[in-house]
Amino acid sequence: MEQFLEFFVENAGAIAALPLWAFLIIVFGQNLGVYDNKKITAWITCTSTFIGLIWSVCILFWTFGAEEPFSKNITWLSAGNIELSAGWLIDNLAAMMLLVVTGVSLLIQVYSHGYMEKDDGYHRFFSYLNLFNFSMLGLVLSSNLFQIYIFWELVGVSSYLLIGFWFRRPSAAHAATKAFIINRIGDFGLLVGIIAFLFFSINWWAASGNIYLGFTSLQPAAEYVLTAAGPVVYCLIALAIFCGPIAKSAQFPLHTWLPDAMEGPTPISALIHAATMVAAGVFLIARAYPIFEASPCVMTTIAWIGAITAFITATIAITQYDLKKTLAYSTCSQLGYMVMAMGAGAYAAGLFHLMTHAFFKAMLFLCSGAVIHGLNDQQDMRYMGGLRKHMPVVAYTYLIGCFAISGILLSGFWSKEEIFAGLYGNNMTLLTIGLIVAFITSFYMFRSYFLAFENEYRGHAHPHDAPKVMTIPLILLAIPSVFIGFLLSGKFHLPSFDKYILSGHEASAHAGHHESLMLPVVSLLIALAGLLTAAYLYHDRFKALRESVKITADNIIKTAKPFYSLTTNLWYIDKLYYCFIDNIFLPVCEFAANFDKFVIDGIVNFIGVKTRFEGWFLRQFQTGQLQTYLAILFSGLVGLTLIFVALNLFM
Amino acid sequence: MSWEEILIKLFNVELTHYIVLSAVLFCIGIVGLIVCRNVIRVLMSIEILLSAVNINFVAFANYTDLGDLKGQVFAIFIMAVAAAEAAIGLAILLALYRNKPSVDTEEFKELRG
Amino acid sequence: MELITQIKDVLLPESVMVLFILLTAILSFLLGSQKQNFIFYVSLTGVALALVSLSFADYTVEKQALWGSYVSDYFTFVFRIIILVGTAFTLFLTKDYVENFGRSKAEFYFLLLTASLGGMLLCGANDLVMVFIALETLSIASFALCGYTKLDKLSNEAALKYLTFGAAASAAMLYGFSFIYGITAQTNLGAIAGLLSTYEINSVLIIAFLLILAGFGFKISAAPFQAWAPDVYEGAPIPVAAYLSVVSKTAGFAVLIRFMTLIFPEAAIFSVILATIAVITMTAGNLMAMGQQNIRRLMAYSSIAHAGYILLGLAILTGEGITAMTFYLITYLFMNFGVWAAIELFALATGKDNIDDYSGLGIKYRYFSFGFVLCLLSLAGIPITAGFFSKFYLFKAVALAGFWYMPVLIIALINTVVALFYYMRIIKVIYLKPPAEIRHEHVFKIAFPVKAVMAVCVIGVITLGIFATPVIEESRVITVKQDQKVAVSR
Amino acid sequence: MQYLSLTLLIFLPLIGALIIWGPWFAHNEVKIRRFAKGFGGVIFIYSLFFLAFFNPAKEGFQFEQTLTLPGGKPWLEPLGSNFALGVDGISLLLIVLTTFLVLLALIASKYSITKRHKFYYSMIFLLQTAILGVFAAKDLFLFIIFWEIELIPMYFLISVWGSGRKEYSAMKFILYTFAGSIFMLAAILAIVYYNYLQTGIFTFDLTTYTYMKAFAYPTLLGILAFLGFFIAFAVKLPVVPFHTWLPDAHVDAPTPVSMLLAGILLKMGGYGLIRMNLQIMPEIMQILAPLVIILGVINILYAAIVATAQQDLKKLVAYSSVSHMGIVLLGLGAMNVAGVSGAVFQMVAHGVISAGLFMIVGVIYLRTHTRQIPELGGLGQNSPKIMYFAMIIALGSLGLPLLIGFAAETLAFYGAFTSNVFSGFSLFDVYIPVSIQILTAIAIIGVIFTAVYILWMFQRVFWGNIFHKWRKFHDASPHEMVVLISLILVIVVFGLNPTGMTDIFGPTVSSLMKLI
Amino acid sequence: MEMQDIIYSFFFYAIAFVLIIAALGVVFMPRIVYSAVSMVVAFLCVAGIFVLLNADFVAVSQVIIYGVGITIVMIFAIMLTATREDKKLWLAFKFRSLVAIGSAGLLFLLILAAVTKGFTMLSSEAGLFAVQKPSQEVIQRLAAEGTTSAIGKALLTNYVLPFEILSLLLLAAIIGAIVIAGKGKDKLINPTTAGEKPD
Repeated sequence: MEQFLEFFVENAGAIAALPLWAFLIIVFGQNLGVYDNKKITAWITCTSTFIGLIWSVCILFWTFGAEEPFSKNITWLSAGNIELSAGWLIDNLAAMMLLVVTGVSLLIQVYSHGYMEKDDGYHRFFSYLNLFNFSMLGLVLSSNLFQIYIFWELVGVSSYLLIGFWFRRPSAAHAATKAFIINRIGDFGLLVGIIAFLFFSINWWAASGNIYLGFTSLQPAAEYVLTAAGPVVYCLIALAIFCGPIAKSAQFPLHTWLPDAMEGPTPISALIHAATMVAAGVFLIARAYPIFEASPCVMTTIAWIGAITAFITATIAITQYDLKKTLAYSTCSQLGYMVMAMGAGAYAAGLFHLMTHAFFKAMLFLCSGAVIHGLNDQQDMRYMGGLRKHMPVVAYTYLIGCFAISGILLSGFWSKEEIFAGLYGNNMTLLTIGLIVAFITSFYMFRSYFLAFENEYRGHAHPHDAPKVMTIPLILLAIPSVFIGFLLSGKFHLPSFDKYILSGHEASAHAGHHESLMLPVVSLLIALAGLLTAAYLYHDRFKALRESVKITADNIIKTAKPFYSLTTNLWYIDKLYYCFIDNIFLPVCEFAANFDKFVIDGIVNFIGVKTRFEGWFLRQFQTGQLQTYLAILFSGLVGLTLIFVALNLFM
Repeated sequence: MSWEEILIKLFNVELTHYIVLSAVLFCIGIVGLIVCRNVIRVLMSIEILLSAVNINFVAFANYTDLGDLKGQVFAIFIMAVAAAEAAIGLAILLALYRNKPSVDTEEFKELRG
Repeated sequence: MELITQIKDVLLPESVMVLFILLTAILSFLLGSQKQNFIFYVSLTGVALALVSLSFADYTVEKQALWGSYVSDYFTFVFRIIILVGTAFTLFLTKDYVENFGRSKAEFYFLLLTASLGGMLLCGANDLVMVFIALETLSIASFALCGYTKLDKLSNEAALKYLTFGAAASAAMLYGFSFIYGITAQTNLGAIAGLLSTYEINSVLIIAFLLILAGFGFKISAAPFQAWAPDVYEGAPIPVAAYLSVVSKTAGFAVLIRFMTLIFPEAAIFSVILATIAVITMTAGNLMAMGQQNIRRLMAYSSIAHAGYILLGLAILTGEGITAMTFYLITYLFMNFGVWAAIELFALATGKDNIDDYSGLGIKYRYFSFGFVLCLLSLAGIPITAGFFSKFYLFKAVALAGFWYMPVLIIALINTVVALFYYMRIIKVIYLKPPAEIRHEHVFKIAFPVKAVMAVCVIGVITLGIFATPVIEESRVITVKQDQKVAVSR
Repeated sequence: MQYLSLTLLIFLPLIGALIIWGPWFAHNEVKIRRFAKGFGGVIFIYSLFFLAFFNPAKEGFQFEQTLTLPGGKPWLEPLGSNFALGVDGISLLLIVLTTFLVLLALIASKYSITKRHKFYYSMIFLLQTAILGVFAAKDLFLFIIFWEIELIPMYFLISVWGSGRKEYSAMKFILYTFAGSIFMLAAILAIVYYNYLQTGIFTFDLTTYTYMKAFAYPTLLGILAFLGFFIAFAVKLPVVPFHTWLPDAHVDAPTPVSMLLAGILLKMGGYGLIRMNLQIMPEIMQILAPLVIILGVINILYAAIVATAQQDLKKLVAYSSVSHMGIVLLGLGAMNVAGVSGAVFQMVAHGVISAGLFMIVGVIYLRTHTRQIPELGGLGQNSPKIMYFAMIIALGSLGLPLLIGFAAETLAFYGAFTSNVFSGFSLFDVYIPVSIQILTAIAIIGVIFTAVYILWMFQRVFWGNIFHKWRKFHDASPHEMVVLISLILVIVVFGLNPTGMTDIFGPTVSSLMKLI
Repeated sequence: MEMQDIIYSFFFYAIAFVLIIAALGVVFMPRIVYSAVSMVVAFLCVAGIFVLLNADFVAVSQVIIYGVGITIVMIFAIMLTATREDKKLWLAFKFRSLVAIGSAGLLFLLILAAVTKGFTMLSSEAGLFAVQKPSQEVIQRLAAEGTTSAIGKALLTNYVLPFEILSLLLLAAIIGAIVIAGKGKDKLINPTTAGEKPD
C-alpha cells in the first residue's frame, strides 16, 4: 500500500501536467481541424481533472502516513551565484489545496459544459480553463518561492484571458486589462520581495545546500535574513512579498479588479474569482508564513489589511443590486477574513475558512450562474424575485450557501468560529470588526436571497429551470458546504483540520483555544440578527409591519444618505484610481511624449539647421566679387601673422 | 634716443630703409589691388607688388651677398615672370571685354554663392 | 659631360616632357584645325614615355642635379607619378570635351603639358628660384587653361579671378622668399636649412613663413587663401577644374612638405600654425559645402575640406604624418578624378550642373551611377573604399603624434560627419528621386575615354581600399634626412 | 569541424548580394525572392553548424582565423591590424540570431516590397555581411570597418522602400550612428596610442586590450576612452538622450527592415558595450557604474512612459525596444555574472520579441494601411490567428514566465540587485545614498509600465468590437504564419528551459567576470 | 658722417619720395591714363633705387622690361578697352576697401616692428639679416666691370634650370595670350553651364 501511494507522490507533477496536455490537445486539435465536436473537449478536460482528483486523494492518504514532506526538484535557471530550481513539494497544506482545487474545478467544468453549450467559443473556453488548471495546480505544487512566482503570473494571465473571454464586449476587454495590470502591480512587489530576500540570504542558501528559497527551509532562512537585514528592512521585504497576495486575493488597496472581473462567464467567476485563484493569495501567505511570522509589525499590518478589506467590501455589498457583484464583494470580505486570521496568527483557522469558503462560494456563484442563465442574462436583482417556484434546486442550494457563508450551523459557522477563537486570544478590536462583518455578511446574503428567490417575480423574462448538467454540480457542492465544517472541526473525535494542517508545521502556539461556549453562541446570534433584519426589510410577509413602523429599506437609504452614497460609489476607491490615471498618469505620459518629440528631437534638428545656417553664412563671403576674395586673402594673412607673431613672442 | 642719434640714423641709409621702402610699396600694391574698380588698375598694382619684392631682393643682395648677387638674379627672373603675367592678364581682360563691354570688377559677379 | 649624366639620371622625365611640349607646340601650328585630335595621341605618348622614363632611374638614393637646383629622391619619384597619372587622366577627360574650344584645340594640350612640367619640377625643386619658376609655369599655364573657352563669359571671369588671386598670392610668396634670402643670403634649400636650424625663431621668420604659406596655401586652396576655388572650379572647363583640384594641389603639397621638413625647424609654433590653418580649412570647406546646389562648387568646397585633412598630416611634423599625406593624395587622385569624370559625362550629355538634375540617375544608368556613388562614398570616408583607409591612416598618424593633437583629431572626425551629409545628399538624389523627364530624349552616350577614366578610378578606389598595405609601404616616402641640411659656413 | 570557416560565413551573404545584383536574375521578381530566401536559409543552417560545434567550456575565442595577404603579411600591417576573426559564447549567439532574423525578414518581405527587388535583396545581404562582421571581428579596426559598412545598406533600405518622411529619418539614422562611431574611433585611437607608448607595439588586436590591467593607464584617459565607446554604443543601443532616431527610423522603415533594425542592429550596441567597455576597461566601468545604472533605469521608465502616450503603433513598439534595452544596460552596469548573463539573454530575447512585434505591426499595416491606434479596433474578431500570435509575443515582451523575456529580465534584475558595484555615489561631491538596490527596485517598476502600455495597446487594437471598415481583415497568410510561428517557437522553447540558452553564453560570461 | 653718405641718403630719399607718390598716383588717380603715366614714373624710380643699390644690370633691365614692355601692355589694355571714363570707375567705397587699407597698414607696421626689433634698432645691428661687409676685391670687381658678369655667370651655372624653364614659361604665356585674346570666328558649341544661375 505504501509503495502504491509512494508512486503517486513520486510523480505528483503529473497532476499539473495533465491539464497542460489537455490544453495542447484542444488547441492543436482545433487549429489543425482534427475534431470539432464539443463533447470530446468536455471529456478531455473532465477526465484530466478527474484523474487529478483521484491523484490528490491518494496524496491525501499518503500525507496521513508520511512524517516529513516529499520534494523533487530540477535546476531551471542558473547563473553566477544563484541556481533557481523548479519541482514539487507535497505536504499537508499542498494535499489539502490539491483536493480543493481539483474537486471544485471538476464540478465547475461539468457545470460550464452546460453553461457554455451554445457559445461558439466553446473550445477556446475549455482550452483557457485547462491552462488555468495547469497554472493553479502548478502554483499549489511549487516547491520554492521563485517557482510560485512563475505560476503566480501564469494564473494572472489565465484569469486575464478568461475575464476577457468575450473580448468583443469593450467592458470585458477593459476589465481583463485592469485585472492583469493590478495583478502585475502585486507581482512587482512580490518580485522585489523575493529578490531582496534572496539578496540577503544568498550565502545562507549556498551554505545550506537545499534548493534556493525552498519552503521547507524558509524558517531558518527568515531568521538569517532578519539578523542580516535588520528589523526595518526585513519588515519592508516581508511587506513587499505580501503585496503579491494583496493584488491576487483582492485585498484593500487593490481589490477593485475583482468586481469588474464578473464580466467573464459565470463558471469562471465561480472557479477563479471565488474558489481557487483568489485563494492562491492566502495559500502564498501560508507557504511563506515563516517569513511573515518573523516580524510582528508585518503580522499586524496583514491582520489590519484583512480587517479593512472585510469591512469595506462588506458595506459595499449591502447596496449592490447586481447578484454577481454582491457575491464578488462577499468573496472579497471573506478573503479579508482569512487574511485577518492569518495576520492574527490563526494559521489553521484561516486555511480552514479558505477550504470551506471555496465550496460554498463556488456553489453560490454557480447558483447565480444558473439564475442568470435562466433569466437569459438578467443580472439585476430588482428584476428577479420569486424564483424559488421556478428553480427549486437552485433556490435551496442558494439558501444552503447563504446559511453557510453567514455562519449559521453549516460549514461557515465552524471555520468562522475557529477564526473568532483565534482572534479572541490576542486582538479584541479585530474580533469586534469580525463580528460586525459577520452581521453585515448574513444581512446582505439573505437580502440577495429574498430579493432574488422570495416575493413575486418582477422581471419580464419568463424564467426556466436549470438543466440537469448544471444542477448536479450544485448538489454535489452543497454536500461539503453542509458537512465539511462539522466534520473537520475536531469537536466529535473526528480528525480535526487544525491538527492535520499544523502537523507539518510547528506553527506558533499562541493561537490558544479558549474553550468557552460563549463565543460561538454570540456569533450565531449575530448571524441570526442579520437574517432577521434582512427578512424584515426585504421579505413581503413583513411588508405590512414595515409600512406601519415606517422603517423601510427606502427611507433607511434616505436617512443614511452619506453612508449610502459612500457604499454605492464603492468608497470612491475606483474613482480615486481612475482620477489618478486620467489626470496624473496619462498627462505625464503625454508630456513625456511631447518632451521627447519636441525637446530632444528639437535639439537634434536644431544642430542640423545650425550647421546648414553656418554653411550659408560662410558662403555669403563668396560674393563672387574678385576684390572681396583678395580682401579675404590679405586680411586673413595679416590676421594670422599678427596672432602667431604675438603667440611666438608670448611663448 | 637723442636728436643726434636719430639724425645719424636717418642720414646713414641702411638696409632697413630699403626694407621699409619695399614694405610701403607692397602695402600700396595691396591697397591698389583691392580698392581699384578698374581691372587695368588691378593689373598695375600687381606690377607694383612685384616691383616692391624686386627692391627687397636687390637690397638684400647688395647688403648681404655682394659675392654672387643671387638676389639680383632672382629680381631678373621676377621681372620676366611679371611681364608674362601682364601679357596673360591683358589677354584675359580682352576676352572679358569682348563678352561684356566693361572693365569694372563689380560687373564680373556671375560666379558666386 | 657631367651635365648630361646629371640630366640623364635626375631630370630624364622632365626632359621627355619638354621634348613633347615643343612637339605639340610645333604640331599645333602645322596641322590644320580639323586634324587636331592627332595631338591628343602625341601628348598621351609623351606622358606615357615620361612615366616609363621615371621607372628607369633608381630613386632610392637621393641625387642632386644642376648645382642643387633639383633634387630627385624617393619623395619626388612618388609625387611625380601622381602628377603624371593626373595629367594622363586630364588628357582622357579633354579628348571629348575639346569640341567646346572652337578652332584652337591643340594649344590646350600644349598648355596642359607645360603645367604638368611645372608641377613635376615643383616636386623636386631644391632652390628658391627653381620653386618660384616651377610654381609660375604651373600657375600661368593654368591661368591660360582656365580661360580657354574664351567665348564662355564664366570661364573668362574665372580666369580673371584665378589670375589676380594667383598673382597676388605668388607676390606674397616672393616677399616671404625675399626675407628668407635676407636672413640666410642663400637660395639653395639645403643651405638655407643648414643656416636656419641654428637661427632662433623670431617674428621675421614667422612673417616670412606665413607669407610663403600664402603662396602655397593658394595652390592647395587652404583656409584664408581658398576664396578663388569655388568660382574657378565652376567657371573653368571641367578637365581643367579636375586638373587644378588634383595635380596642382599635389604639387603644392609636395613643395610645402619639402619646405616644412627641410627649411622650417620642428618648432611647436609652426605645427600650431599649420594645425590652426588645417582646422579652419576643414571646417570652412565642409560647412560651406552643406547647402550647395551646384555640384562643381560642391566639389570645390570638398577639395578645400580635403586640403584641410591633408594639411593636418603635415601639421604633426612626423614621418608618419607625411606618409599618411602621400597615401591620402594617391587615393584622392583616384577618388576625385572618378567624380569629375562622372560630372563631365553628365555635363556633356545634359549641360547641367545642378545636383537636382541628377535625380533618378541610379535607376537607369546602373553601372555609371555605381561608380559615381562609390567615389562619393570614398570621398566621404565610408569603409572598404580607399577614402576610409587614407582618412583612418591619417587619424592614426595624428593620434600617434601625441595627446596634444586629440582635440584637433576630434574636430577632424566631426568634420567627416558633416561631410557625410552633403555626399549622401547627392547619393540620395541619384537613387531616390524619380528620373527627370528631360533626360529621356538626350542620347546619353557615354564617351569611351571618360568611361575608361571612371573605370580606372573605381578600380583604384576599391583596390586601394582592400590592398592598402603595399601602397602605404610605397608611400613611406620621406625620412627627414639630416644630411640634406648642408652645413654652409656663412 | 575544419570546413567551418568564419570568413566564409561572413562573406557568404556578400556573395549572395553579388549574385543577385549580377545580370542573371534580370528583374524577375519571383526568382530573385526565391533565391534570396534559399540563400538566407543556407546561411542560417551554416551558422547552426557553428553553434553545434561550439564547445562552451573552452575559454576565449573559438573558430579563430586570421586572413593574410598572399605574401603572408598581415592585411593592414602599417596600420597594425590584421583580418582576425573569432567568436565566443556571446558573439556566436548573436550571429545565429542575426542569420535567423535575416532569414525571417527575407520571408516576411514578400508583401511589403513591391519595387526594385534586385536592389533590395542585395542590400539586405550586404547588411547581413556587415553585422556578422561586427560580431565576429576580433580586431578593433575590423570592428570599426564593419560597424560603418552597415550604414549604407541601412540608409538605402529605409529611404528607398520606406514611407512617410523616409529620407529625413534615413539621413538622421546614418548621421547619428556615424557621429557615434567617430567617438568610438577616437577612443580606440587613444588606447591604441597609449598601448603603443607603453609597450612599443602598435596593434589593434582585441585580445591584447582585454582587461587593460596589463599596464596601469591613467584613469582620465580610461574615462575619456570609456565615454567615447559609451557614446557610440549608447547611440546604437538607444540610451535615452540619443534615442530619437529609433522611432523615426522604425516608423518610416518597411516591416522586414524594421524587424532587422530592432532585432539585430540594437544588439550591436549591447555587444559593443560588453566587448569594449566591460572587457577592455572593467575598472572604469566600476567607477562609472552609477552613470550606467541610472541611464538604464531612465531608459526603462522614460521609454515606457513615452510609449504609453504614443498613437502610432510602430512608434510604441520602437519605444518598447528602447525600454527593453534599458534592462540590458542595467544588467551590464551590475557587473556580476548574473547581471551580464541577464543582459545577454535579454538581448537575444528582445531580438526575437521585437522582431515578432514588428511583424505583427507589419501584418496589420499591410491590411489596414494605417498604424494609428485610434483607427484600429477589434481586429481580433475575424482574425483569431493573428490575435493569438500577437498575444503570445506581447505577453513575451511583458516578461511573462515560461516565455523567453521572463528569465532574461529576472536574471538582469537579480544581477543588478545583488551587485555590489556601489552603495551610494557622490555627484558634485554631495553624497547621494541611493544604492543600486533602490535603483533596481525603481527599475522593476518598469515591469508595471510595460504591462500598462502593451496591454492597453493590445486591448485597443485587437479587442473591443470591430470597426466597420476593417471587416474584410483577412487572417494570416502562409508566409506570415511561417515567420510568426518560428518566432513564437523560439520564444516558448527558450522560455520553458532557459538553461538551453544560458549554457551557451554562461561559461563565457563567468570567465569574463572572473577576470574583473 | 662723410659727405658721401649725406649725398647718398639725399638721393635715396628723393627717389623714394617720388616713387611713393607715383605708386599712390597709380592707385588713386581718377583717370586711368594718368595712373598709367604715374606707373611709368614709379618704374623709373625703382630703376633709380636699383642704381643706388649698385645693381646696374638689374636697373637697366628694369627700365627695359617694366618701363617699356609692361607700360606698352598697359597702354594697349587702356586703348583697347576705351570705355567712357566715368567717375564711377574710380574707387570702390565699400567695406572691403576699409579692410584692405587696415590690413595693409597693419602689415606695414608688423614688418617694420619685426625688422627693427620693436622700433629700437636697425636690422643690421639687430643681427636679423646676414649683413656682411664685402671683401675689398669684390668691391674692386664691382667697381671695375659692374654686376653683369656675375649675374651672367650665375644665370648659366647655379640657375641654369630655372633659366631654361623660364623660356618655356614665356612660350606658354605667349601662346596662352594668343589663344585667349585671338578673335576666333567660331561660336561656342555646347557651353557647359548655359548660364542660368540656380540661387
